[in-house]
Amino acid sequence: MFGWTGKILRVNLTEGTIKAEPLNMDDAKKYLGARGLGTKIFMDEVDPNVEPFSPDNKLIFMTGPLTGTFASSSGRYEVIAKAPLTGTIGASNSGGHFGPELKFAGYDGIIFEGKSEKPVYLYINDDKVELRCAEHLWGKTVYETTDILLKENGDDFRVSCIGPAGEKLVLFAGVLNDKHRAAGRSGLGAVMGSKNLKAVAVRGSNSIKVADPEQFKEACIDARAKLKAHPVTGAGLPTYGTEILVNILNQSGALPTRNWRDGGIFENAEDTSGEALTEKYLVRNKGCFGCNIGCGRVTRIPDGKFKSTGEGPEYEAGWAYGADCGVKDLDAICKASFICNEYGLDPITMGSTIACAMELYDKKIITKEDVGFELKFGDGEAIVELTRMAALREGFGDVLAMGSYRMAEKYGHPELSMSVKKQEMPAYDARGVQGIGLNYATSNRGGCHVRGYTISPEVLGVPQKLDQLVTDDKANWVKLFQDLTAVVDSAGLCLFVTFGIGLPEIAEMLRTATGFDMSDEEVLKCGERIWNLERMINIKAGFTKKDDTLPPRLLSEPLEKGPAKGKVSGVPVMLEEYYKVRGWSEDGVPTEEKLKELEIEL
Amino acid sequence: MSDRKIVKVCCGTGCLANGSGVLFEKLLEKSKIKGDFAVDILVKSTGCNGLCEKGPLIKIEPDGITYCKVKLSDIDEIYEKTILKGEAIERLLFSDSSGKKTKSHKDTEFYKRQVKLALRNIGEIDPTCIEDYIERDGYKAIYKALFEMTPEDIIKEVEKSKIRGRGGAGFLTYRKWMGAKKVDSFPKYVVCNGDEGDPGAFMDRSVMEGDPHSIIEGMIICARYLDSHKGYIYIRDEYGLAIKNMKAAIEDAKNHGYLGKNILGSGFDFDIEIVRGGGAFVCGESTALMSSIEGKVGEPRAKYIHSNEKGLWGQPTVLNNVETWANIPLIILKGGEWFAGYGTENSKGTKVFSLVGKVKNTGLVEVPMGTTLRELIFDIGGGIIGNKKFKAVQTGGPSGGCIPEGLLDLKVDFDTLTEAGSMMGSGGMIVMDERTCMVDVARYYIKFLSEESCGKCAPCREGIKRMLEILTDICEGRGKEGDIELLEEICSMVESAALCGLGKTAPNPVMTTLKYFKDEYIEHIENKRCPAGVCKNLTTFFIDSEKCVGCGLCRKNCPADCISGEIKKPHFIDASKCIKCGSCIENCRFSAVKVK
Amino acid sequence: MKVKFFAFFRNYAKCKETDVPLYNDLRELLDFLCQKYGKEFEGKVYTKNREISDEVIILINGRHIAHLEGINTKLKEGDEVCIFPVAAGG
Amino acid sequence: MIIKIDGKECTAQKGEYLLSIARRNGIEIPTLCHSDALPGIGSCRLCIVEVVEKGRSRVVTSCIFPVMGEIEVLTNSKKIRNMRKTLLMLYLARVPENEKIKKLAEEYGAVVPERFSADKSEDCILCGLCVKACESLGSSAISTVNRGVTKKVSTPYDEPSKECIGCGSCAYVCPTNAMKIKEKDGIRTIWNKDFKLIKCEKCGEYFATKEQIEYINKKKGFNLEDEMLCDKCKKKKAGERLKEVFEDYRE
Amino acid sequence: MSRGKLSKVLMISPDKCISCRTCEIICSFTKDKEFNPKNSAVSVLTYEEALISVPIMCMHCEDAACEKVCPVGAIKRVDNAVVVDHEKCIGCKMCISACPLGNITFNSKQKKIVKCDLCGGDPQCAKFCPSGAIEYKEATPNNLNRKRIIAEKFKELFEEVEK
Amino acid sequence: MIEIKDIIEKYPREKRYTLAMLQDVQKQFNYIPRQALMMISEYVDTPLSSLYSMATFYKALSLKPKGKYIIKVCDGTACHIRSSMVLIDEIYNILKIRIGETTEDGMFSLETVNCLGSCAIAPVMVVNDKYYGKVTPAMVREIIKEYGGEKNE
Repeated sequence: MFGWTGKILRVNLTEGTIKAEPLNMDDAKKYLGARGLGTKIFMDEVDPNVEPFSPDNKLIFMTGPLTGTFASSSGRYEVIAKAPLTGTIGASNSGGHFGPELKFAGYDGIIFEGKSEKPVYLYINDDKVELRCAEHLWGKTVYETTDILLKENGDDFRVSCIGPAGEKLVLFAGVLNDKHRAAGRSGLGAVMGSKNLKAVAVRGSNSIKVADPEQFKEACIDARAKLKAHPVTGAGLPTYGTEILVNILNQSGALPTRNWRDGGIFENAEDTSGEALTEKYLVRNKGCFGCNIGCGRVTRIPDGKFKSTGEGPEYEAGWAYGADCGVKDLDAICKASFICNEYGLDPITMGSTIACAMELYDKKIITKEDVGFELKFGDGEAIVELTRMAALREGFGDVLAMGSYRMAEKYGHPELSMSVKKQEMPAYDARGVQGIGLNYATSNRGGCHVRGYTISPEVLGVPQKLDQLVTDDKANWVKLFQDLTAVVDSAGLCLFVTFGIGLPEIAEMLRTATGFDMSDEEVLKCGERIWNLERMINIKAGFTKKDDTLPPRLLSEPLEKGPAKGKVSGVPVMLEEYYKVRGWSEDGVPTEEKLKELEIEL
Repeated sequence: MSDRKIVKVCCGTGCLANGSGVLFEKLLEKSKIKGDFAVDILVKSTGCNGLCEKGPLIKIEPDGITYCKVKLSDIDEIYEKTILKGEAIERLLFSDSSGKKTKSHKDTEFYKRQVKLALRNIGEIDPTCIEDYIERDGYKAIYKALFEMTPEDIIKEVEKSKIRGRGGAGFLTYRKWMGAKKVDSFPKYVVCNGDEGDPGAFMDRSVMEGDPHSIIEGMIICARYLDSHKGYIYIRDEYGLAIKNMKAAIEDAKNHGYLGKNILGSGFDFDIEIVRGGGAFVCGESTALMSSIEGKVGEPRAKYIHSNEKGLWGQPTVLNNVETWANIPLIILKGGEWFAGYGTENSKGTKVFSLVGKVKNTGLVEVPMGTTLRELIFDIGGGIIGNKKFKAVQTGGPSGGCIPEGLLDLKVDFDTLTEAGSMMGSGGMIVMDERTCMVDVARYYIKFLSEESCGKCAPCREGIKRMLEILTDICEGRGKEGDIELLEEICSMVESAALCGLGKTAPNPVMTTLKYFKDEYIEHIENKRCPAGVCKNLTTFFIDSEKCVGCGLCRKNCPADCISGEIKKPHFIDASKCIKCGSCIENCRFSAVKVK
Repeated sequence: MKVKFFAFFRNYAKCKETDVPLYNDLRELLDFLCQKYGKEFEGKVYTKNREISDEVIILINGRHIAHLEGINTKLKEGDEVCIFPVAAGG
Repeated sequence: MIIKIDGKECTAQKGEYLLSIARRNGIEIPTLCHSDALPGIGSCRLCIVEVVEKGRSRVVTSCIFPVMGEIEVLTNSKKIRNMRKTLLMLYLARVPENEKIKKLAEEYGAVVPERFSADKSEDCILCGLCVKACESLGSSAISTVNRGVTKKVSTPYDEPSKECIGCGSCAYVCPTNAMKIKEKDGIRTIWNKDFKLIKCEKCGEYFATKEQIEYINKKKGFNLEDEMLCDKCKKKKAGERLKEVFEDYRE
Repeated sequence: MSRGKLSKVLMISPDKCISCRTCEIICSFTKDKEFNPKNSAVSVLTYEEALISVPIMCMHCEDAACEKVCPVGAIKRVDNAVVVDHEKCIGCKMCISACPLGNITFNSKQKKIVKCDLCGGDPQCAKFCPSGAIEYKEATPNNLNRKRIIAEKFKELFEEVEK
Repeated sequence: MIEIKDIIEKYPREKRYTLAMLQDVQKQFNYIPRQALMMISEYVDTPLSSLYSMATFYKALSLKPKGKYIIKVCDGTACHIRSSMVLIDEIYNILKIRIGETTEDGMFSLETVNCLGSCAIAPVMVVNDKYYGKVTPAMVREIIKEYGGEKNE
């Protein structure tokens, strides 16, 4: 067995049983691992219409064949379940060291079924796998939980867990590992909470073997060299982290501001930029397992009432709490982001939901009575406090815990939720960057940038510069990026490697690691297969063409300033083309022929 | 000067077992009787004369009279008649197979065909008396070696003699010596291998017991050549008399200046120490023997670096067998060419054999190399006991093999025996007749080896274990189809893969019996029958009523009381009671007892 | 007109932004800046063939120069030129 | 000097052992009783190869065969393979359940005839490596006992040995994993002797026997008594120090 | 003995370490052709409160305790590295107990001592460290001095506690 | 009574004399007492295990006390083919001991040896140092009687 360990743990929380099952190698070859394989297992075992918090929903942790190897940035694993926030297939990806450790313990993944009567955590020490009582961990933050488990079991364990938000079924609670790394989106932490599963603590001492060690090493060295040499992965990210994007997007007029109301330019962007963060907060860089890039930030809020240390914020979190809430106080932004890690929340949804609440407040749809205090755009203290409240479902936090769509809907204004399929979009205005809008609209887990990050060509010119303001040919690019991303996620790599390397390098690492003879095209085909499988799950869950859209604001309110002045999103135009490019019906349903071509059996 | 009579009482182990010790005491007592006799009597105890079968032996010189099977009650008569009057007592004379009496043993067929070089003094001298040895040219060779010859001269003579080691492998002695000489590392050692362990061989014992000085002298010569100052004689602990006599000889030699510091004033020092073996056949293997001398377990080591280059304590060491050493003084004294005058093209000199088993004249014989087996067994040995049918002769001990009748005219030397699948070994020669089961013989040797293998290397240890398992099964009636092939497979692997000589040759007894007597194996396996009537489970004795004369001898000798019958009428064996000891068949003079 | 620097361009320029006289086109402006900020700056902005380097993003009034006339883009009073290293995140 | 192994030209020093020349040149020869640390034993005989010298072929034991001249070597000829097969058949008959031997036997197609009796719990092939390892430590707690087919490895009188320090080297060098070392509740049992294990003062992990530490102190002149830490905790301690050093250094 | 080899030293700069453990992965791979940080001779120790990670590996001490304690001479200095000859190792684990820094461990699965050997002069950890926290540098007076200062401080700290 | 110490100290403190020491001890005590093994180990500075190894390797040495009279029946080839094993059976009948055993009263031990070099007078039996040739089962009874055996009957 090369690349994969060949074993998957099946944990039935209702019964309290654990068994190791062999990995289905046919599936592994077709769906690679992590996101793809986890989704395939979900498809095979779970009804797409399952209620997310039902014991029948399954929570799947899955690594990829490259996870834990010398392939740069191979610290990834994916968490898969029916997502509470969106009702779509939920698949969220995280780095750090947990995923590799799971493989070193000898498992490609874990399938959690049912629901435990009492809080438990899963203990894995190579062959010793047990469900253990977690009552003493219940209510504890991610940091506390992690510290306790390390103390109990040894500091060479790696912990993936939920915080109070997950326990309280906050719809956008994340699963966090190594304290600061999150499978954040779509509320998978709440699924974990619904199962009374607090954490997974793992320690492994087995080896991961690859099929052709020498060739694999060569392939990795080649990829590493390219990553090192590339200005993005070799210089920009290591030096400034992801927050470096703030100024670029702002200057490009595509930094959504104040719940996307005030166009794409935030006047205080500089204060919240990567430059500012680096100058004032950065203590050191941090890399995930085997990462050649090291974009992670260990940050310290040096003084003031938010004085503390943590990691991040990443660009999306910084934007959600910053520009989107109109906040320029970087202390508050950092703090709110830290709290997301501590309590186990997705900061994009959290920040965006607060931004939405601020607009509701601004429009006087909600009042001080609803919130408990004034909620104006730009209020740094409010974002910190509301984050904590949402995590604990305290007061107005209980409303926020539903996410922006359900909240806005509650107050009769769902159009004010900047979300797709009820999941909040990230930090790139779809009016100023056309391609990303199509990606948001078609993303299988709702509003999301990392399903097809066309920002790279549209804004940054990597690998080539596309005009962000036009819609021509974007469907093709979106498809390509979506498929390639599915490959990267499923292989166990970090998406960021795609700034420096492409399909040929990734495919070569996959080939030499697994020993499977796959052409580059066949590898990419795996990505397309995964995408279509996810699409089919959503279709079965009742999603239709009408869900492939953006909030009305982006389709009808043109930007008022900046280079994209006057633009609205061209999604309706691009969508038709996209379905064609994908080989789907006009209604956005994969055709029989397409499914056959992709060898998808349902 | 009065007439001097020398009475030589054989006190070799064989004769001692037959009571020669008492005879000696008695004769000694008699000789001390002061009387008005014209004879001066000197009673000596000597080493083995070889003809152990006929012991105890007494020789009276100069009359040249030899008496066999002497009893204590015969002594007075011998004293009166032979010693004092010189008359031979007919009854005690040697009678050969035809019944012809011979006055002196030297006139017997047994002795006439022998050429005694290594055994030259044995039976003639008192081994505990150095003067006896000196009288017969003893220690003359070391005078030559020390004062007249250079080391080069010494090796030249040894080279000319072409003598090959008598221990078994037949390595050219001079090459061994030269190899040790070449290595510039001191000290060097000279070792005598007296760990004679082959069952059925006792040549070395008899030399050590009967002529210890010849060994010492041989070793001194080699030491002189090598410039070695220390020698070891490794003797089996079981050889009590040999140890005693060797010890005494070393002491005597020291007292006479032949050993120790500044030998005979030559300035050359050489000392010999006796090491008693601990009872392990494998210690006859040179490297194991050296380990044993070093005070370790006697496990062999690989010989890729020869022990003459790296032997005892890693130093150059010449190790030769007792018989080889005993020949060396002769070679120096009489010249290598003289020695090479005996023997065949590639095997020079003589060889001592212990001729035993189902042969009439058992004992030690020394013949020139090239003498045929037939001469040895039938002329010298007098043929098979009870005139039964010859079946095989086993040579070379557990490392050797069994040679069938068809090869009786084989001229015995190192190479021909090896060609026949056997080997010279140290000279054991065991004659087997039709009552010997060849499968049992193979099993016997493998059993022997299973006890004696050191157990260090796997082919030998495991191979022997499994061969024994198979052979035992065959002998006990559990032989299976495929056993022969399995034996052959194991044999061929062990032969090449074992670590030492013992292991490599361990399959020989199986291989040669398989080669020449496969029928017997098949008979055991397929028909569950032991044709020789040895393997008890596979044997049924019956009495041929046509041949039985009803003498009752079998009945009297049957330990199980399972034979019945009236005198002069055919007897019967009750098979249900028979313990298959075979005493009936051994005792029947009419070949009436048969194996079904 | 105004030139803004971002990320490590600030290290070369030792400032976040600067007012500069009007230049005809971008090339002239960059040549001026190279002269002003030295080799390191030049190395990041230009390739050996004095083409715009892959490692730099230049926006004029928020538009990437790739969609303008590249290095030959004409400049006018009041234009804002932003110079970024190629960077990404997300 | 150049010798040819399986057709490949290999440089060799005079007197070098054939096995190590082959290994250096990437030619694998199976062996069970070889350790570079210990004097060649040559007992397992699995490393036999054919050496052709002056047109004559012979079988030698490569682990202890010193190369003295320009020879040609065949490490895997049919003849050698056959011999190994028979040898492995014998090994397997001795230790029928041993994984290592089973694997090798399979490789060479060796099958044990039904007729052989066997002790299924036996794993020792009597190669003697353990004895040599123990000897090299200067403990010599174990030795071979008896000879021939009754040979075994044991402590004197099969009793717990005074000399044994419980280091487990014997088990380490054992090619067939025959040594049974038990570790339970801070007690290591080996060769019927119970050793109290030393607990790491930090993490509580048991990591060495008292006798091992005494051995180091006594035989090698160390003084390891201050703080008993396992390797991991020692490393942590060292890391802690380094951290402090660098914190200072940073400031 | 080549001078070139002698003139390089392994230097660590924890301030640069991003705790990605690339060194651990490549180390285990270099030794076993498999990925397993537990079998790595270098370990990254992370101190969260101090916001620092320390890559730690064998110091290749001048008068190495492991070398001294090995009963079979399986640990020897080769050029500037103290190296374990695995073929010679008999697994007595004395070196593990003797090393004061815990830089020798035992891989119980492979039954193998794990210890840094500087990869025969091309330490892979340094080669692939993405942040320059581990470097294999020319032994310039500057570098040596830095190393010496650190070593001395290190020793000081140790002695403080030992006494 | 000769003490172990006296036996050992006759020899220089060299490893090569260990076999000789062991043999002398064996001769004196009819076996090698544990204490002797330990004393020799100390005297020549050799591990106990290697002495134990020797003591079990060499047939002449025994770790168990042997009888006052040691009966050795030769099972060399010549003796074997002349039915030496019948003698063993007979000894069992008389003394009820098998090869390697000692009678309960400690008087007799029975061993076989692989050739005593007296093949010409096979089969051979030795009691302590006295040889008996061409032994028959009937003679066995007589011989044992000589040494005060056969009490059982």
